[in-house]
Amino acid sequence: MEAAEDRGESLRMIRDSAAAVAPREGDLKRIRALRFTDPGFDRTVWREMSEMGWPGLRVSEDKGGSGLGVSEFCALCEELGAGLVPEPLIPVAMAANLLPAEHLTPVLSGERIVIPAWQERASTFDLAGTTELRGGKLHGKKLFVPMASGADAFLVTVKGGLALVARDAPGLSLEIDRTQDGGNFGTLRLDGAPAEAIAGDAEQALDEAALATSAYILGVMDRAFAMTLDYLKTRQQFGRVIGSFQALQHRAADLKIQLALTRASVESAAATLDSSSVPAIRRAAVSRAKARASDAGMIVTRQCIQLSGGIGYTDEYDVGLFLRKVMVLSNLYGSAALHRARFAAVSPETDDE
Amino acid sequence: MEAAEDRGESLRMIRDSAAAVAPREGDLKRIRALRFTDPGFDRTVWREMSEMGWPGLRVSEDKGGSGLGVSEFCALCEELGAGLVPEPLIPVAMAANLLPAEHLTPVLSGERIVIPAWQERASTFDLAGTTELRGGKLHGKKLFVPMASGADAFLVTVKGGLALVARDAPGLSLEIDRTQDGGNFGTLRLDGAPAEAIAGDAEQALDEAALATSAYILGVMDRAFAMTLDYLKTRQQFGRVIGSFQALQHRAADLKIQLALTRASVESAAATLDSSSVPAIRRAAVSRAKARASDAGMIVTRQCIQLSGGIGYTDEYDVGLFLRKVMVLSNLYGSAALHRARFAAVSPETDDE
Amino acid sequence: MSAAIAPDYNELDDDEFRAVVRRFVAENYPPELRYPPKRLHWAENKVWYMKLAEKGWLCPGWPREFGGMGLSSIKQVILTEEFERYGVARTNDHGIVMVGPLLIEHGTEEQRRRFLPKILSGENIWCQGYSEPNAGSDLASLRTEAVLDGDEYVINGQKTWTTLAMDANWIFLLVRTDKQAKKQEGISFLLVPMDSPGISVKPIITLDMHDEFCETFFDNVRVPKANLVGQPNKGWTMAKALLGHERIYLGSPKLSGYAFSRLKLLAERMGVWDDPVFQSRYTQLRLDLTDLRALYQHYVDIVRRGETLGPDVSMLKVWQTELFQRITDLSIEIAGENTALLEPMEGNRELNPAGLYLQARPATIYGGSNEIQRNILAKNVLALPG
Amino acid sequence: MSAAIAPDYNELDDDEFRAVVRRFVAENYPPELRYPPKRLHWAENKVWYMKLAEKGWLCPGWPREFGGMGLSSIKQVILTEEFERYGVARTNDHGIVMVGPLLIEHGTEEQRRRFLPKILSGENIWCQGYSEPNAGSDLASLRTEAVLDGDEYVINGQKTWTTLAMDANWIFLLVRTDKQAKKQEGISFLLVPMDSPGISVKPIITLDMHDEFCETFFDNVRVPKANLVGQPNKGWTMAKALLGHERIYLGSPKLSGYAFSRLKLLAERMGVWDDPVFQSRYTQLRLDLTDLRALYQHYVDIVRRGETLGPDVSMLKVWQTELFQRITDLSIEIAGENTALLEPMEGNRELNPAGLYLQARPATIYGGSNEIQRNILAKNVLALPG
Repeated sequence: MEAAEDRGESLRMIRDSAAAVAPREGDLKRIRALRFTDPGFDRTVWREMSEMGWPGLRVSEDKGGSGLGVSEFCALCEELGAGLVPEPLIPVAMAANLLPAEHLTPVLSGERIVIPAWQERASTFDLAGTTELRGGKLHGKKLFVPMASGADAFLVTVKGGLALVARDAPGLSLEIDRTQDGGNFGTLRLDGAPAEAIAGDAEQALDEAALATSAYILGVMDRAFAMTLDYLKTRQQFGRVIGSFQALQHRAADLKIQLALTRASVESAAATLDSSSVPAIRRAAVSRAKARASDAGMIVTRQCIQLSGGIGYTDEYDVGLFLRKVMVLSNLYGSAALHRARFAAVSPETDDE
Repeated sequence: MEAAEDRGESLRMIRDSAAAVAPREGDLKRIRALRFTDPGFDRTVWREMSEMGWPGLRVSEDKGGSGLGVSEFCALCEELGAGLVPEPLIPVAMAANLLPAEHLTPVLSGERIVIPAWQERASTFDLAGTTELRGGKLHGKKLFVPMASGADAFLVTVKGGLALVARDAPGLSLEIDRTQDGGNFGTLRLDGAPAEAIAGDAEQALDEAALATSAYILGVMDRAFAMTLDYLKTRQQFGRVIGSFQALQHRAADLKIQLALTRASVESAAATLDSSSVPAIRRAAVSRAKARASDAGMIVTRQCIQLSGGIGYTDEYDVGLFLRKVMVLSNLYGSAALHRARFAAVSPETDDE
Repeated sequence: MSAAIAPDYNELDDDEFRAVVRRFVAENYPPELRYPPKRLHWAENKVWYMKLAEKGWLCPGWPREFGGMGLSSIKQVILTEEFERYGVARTNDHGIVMVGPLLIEHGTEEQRRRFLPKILSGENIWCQGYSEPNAGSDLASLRTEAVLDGDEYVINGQKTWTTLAMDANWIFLLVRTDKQAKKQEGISFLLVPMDSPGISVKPIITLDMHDEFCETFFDNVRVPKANLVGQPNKGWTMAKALLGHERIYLGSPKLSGYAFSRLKLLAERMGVWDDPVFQSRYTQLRLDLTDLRALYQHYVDIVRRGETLGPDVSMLKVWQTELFQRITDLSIEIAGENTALLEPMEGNRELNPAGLYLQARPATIYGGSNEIQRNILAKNVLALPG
Repeated sequence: MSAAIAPDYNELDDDEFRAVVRRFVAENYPPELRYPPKRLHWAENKVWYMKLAEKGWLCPGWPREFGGMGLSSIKQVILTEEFERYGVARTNDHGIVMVGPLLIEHGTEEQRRRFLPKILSGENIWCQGYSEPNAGSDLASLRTEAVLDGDEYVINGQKTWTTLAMDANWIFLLVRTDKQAKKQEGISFLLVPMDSPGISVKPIITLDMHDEFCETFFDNVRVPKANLVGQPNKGWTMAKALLGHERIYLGSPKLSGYAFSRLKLLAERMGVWDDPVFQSRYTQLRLDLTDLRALYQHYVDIVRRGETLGPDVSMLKVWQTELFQRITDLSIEIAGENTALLEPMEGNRELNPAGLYLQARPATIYGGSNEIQRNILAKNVLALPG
């Protein structure tokens, strides 16, 4: 019981610290200003986040990190989601989970931004690919690298392990596509770019990134819903506050249920990752949470647009920013459909179910 | 334009004539009294229906029928559905479509009830089976034969054609299961029962039965919805008529849309069967209508229960009879899922779509 | 006969207690009654009821001084979990979960002495007279009235959905004792023997052709004033508090889990197990159930900590009951023509898609319809106006 | 320039007329503008507009005496069908479909002479000033006011969602001219040049980053009394009648059909065509679209017969717009990570799942939100109270 209280306290502290960058009641001016810019986030803010130890939150203390749990990391990501924070914490933390100590210092301090590049086709959550490190040179192609335009280096998954390649390495070309949230995806072409082999397997780190993304989505939908509730309580039509219309009330109630289910799913998955080392159980928990968050995130933010009426369709009104963010994240690190299929595949049914 | 008006008049007449057996405003006492009895319908009423020419509605005039169109038959079945009429018009009309002239007279007059037996497994709309007529004797097994307990004979699909077998033929055994609507299904075991070969192919007749069943479901849901609307307009709670609650109003609006779509689908499919001889187009039209009616029928009658509250869950209140009827019919002559798959298979997409 | 007093199980650690419960259930619960598809009648569950009474396990939540087990919240949850896991049927438990707690809190010493031992012994089986045909979800609009005539109340009116009234020998009743007052304020709580002259009971046949519920009619039924619980006209608050426990119970994943296990069996029987479309929908339902369990656990933890449940627990009821229905929707789709059948398929009561579908219908209606639950969520949780 | 007068096409039989239209479109419509993903600006569709003007085809519904084609209902439907089949973009047509019919019915002789020819020639392009930021679906609560000052109205206020206002040189406006009257009864209809001093226009950037809509501000804008259409304070009825045509237009299967054809291309590109789960959902949407077409046809037949559409036509709008959205839901699911992209995939504007998804959002909001449509259905079709 005392341990549980300590845990609760630790989660509260993490959430509070997030307010420094993403206050729950803050406006979204900074977020709007960064949209569709290059690299789409603010390196000064990134350094502040790094000073608070966030990229290394999950890195063990002997490697210079904070050694906190997945639950803490998810609580933090949820808060960042509520603030639509664009700085690439989830990918960098994934890289930090994988990098050996000698590469970690500048990453944890925020000086060097290393982004993982693991994906070679759309709609996959599978690390298998054809990219190779041969004689110290990388050959291959990676897609959908998040916030790639701000990367100093990429941690590339290759056959048999990983490779670290500098962004300005010869033989590396990077093509940038803007994303709906104002950020970007990179397409990385590797034609003999010199890189350093890194031992390890990205699977667990990828799972954590997927779960952290679910937590981030939870924050996004939570804030979008809060904003929409405020609108329902103030907007008048036909001489009444529109939130007094029963049809809208019931829809709001259904969105609240989606939120509650997502929170239950994400938080219990985080607790599972913190307590179980059984691969199938861990994977099932992650897939379950990402499936729920991806679907519920779309349902909630889409309905927030509808409940906001015409103004919800303007770019000027903030609620659209939340929808666009979920549009970027719902299919990243695996879509709902993909994670449902993975859940079914990895999680054997027991009689207890 | 005149032809269209004539058609409209013919459809109106058919609907009016149905009122003799199933008046739209009539009560359901007769239907309740027949439930769970043997054979589950009334042969006197059946003879009245036959006198009005209903079993032979689709049989050409030279064979003693009325030679009317599929649209007329569907209009009639819709009215019967609205009255939950249990007499087996759809299966007998299917048999009449297939029987040669020499067997038709007693069938059209209502003296002899012939029910088709075509199905050998669950969830199929395929006539292929293993039942055979060898040396004048039938061997095989047929399932889900509707209202079988009232049949005088069965028209059995066999390899290469059909066979007519009397119910009391030696080697025929019939097992009866009660159905939710108060009727019954028969399981027919044929171990060398003597039968007469009938030339023909049941495919078109089966399609018509499926479409007629869709029309019957349309009538069922239409009446259930009308009954529920009345309830919404009279039932009081919290000092208000419950039909004034917006959440219920919106749900009622959605049910009305389901009804309108089903009507559009069924009526246009009937018109297609009356005007087109292209097999793929005819099949696509039938499958489309049955898919819609099966799904919408369940949606509407299920919601009628919910909207009726506690009383909707009692067997005493009529709305449950409508749900039970759709439970019997929605998967008969092919479920929604099965007909959707068939639609996709038979109906090539054109650029116009 | 008088019931046994159980030892204080709070002294066991949770795992030990779980093992004790598991063993007792396995050794004593009639195997043919596991996971019954319908609510059992007294004639069917009496044996098990009496076994619980003999063991002193009938009333886990009652304080030990009144003959209960006095279990902590955590231990009660464990007990329920183990019962549910084994498929133990609900008993005729209105005396246990409603009348007992009511009298312990609001009854007189005399009422406690008179009624509690007979609940513990199985001599008195209670039913609940709350709902009325014209009230529905608006319970407080009830019209059954009790007029004081000397030392007796004279009751006239009608109750409905009185669960297993035909099995009960007592009924606890909400009646209107002041017609002038605002609707919540003229209601009183009465205890009435079912063999009183003027009471008649008529079973309600439900869509699934079961007779679990009844209509109960009161025609000049007389009971002594001593049968009033609490103050006159103050029955509403007590009645609402008694329903409080329902709020988490209605959200328990038990029904959905039961329906889901039957869906699994049916899928095997119908040979759709390898159909990708089925698999996709099946997995979606499975995840809906898994997340329901996680959300339920959240509320169970609140109860375990001894905290009060807020109105947000209505979320559980909505999701649970609608999931239950969605599971049965898929069941009747894959069952094909078998959906038409009145009886279970092939005489196997575990393959009864139509029956289960119909049983799932009232879940969104009773215990406060889901429309009411959504009103509660909108107003009391989301603070929406009006 | 003055527009041509077309021959009387009502004399052709339907199939001949269809062939004539089809040929004209194929020969004259700019191929690069077929099925445009967004509403076109005047600079883009001017060429086509002028081709129609030259042919005398700009105003199919106007009587021939006013320079229209005077087409029968049936012929108008055929024209629309052929335009839609070819993917002809909607022009800046508010003068054609709104102002023209308004003036023909309610305008003075002088107003007709002044305004109609310039619509036919393309000289005047109109936009619509109905919506206001605080009115939304409650249009009649508009607050932009016009106060009579001598022979001029002085207009102050703000309109929103003024489609393509930046392309227009005239605006037709609903304004409040009597603040004391009940809300529908103090509204008047004014015609206002967009170059009037005091008018300013600010584009609204929408979620899909388009600038089709504007906010239009009025700061002491003066127009002569002669620009009032109909009687003062009687504008509401005219405005509602003008919106009448919208009711079937909003239910046209065009948008859903367009989205569905894009879904097909996307499915091929993403390689999900053979996935049974995709196929199942795809076929379901296809049937939803097919049945929408059948229902739409039912209403088109009513129009063809010259009968009046009832309020039940709201069903079309609800089903069409929600189907449109459901199609785009599936699109963004199968698009995987491409759903994140701001621009069309691979520079191919036909592969733009995110853009189409965002474009589908307002469909359930504009033209009377779907909540309003359901209110209409409940009250005016199902006769539910309250």
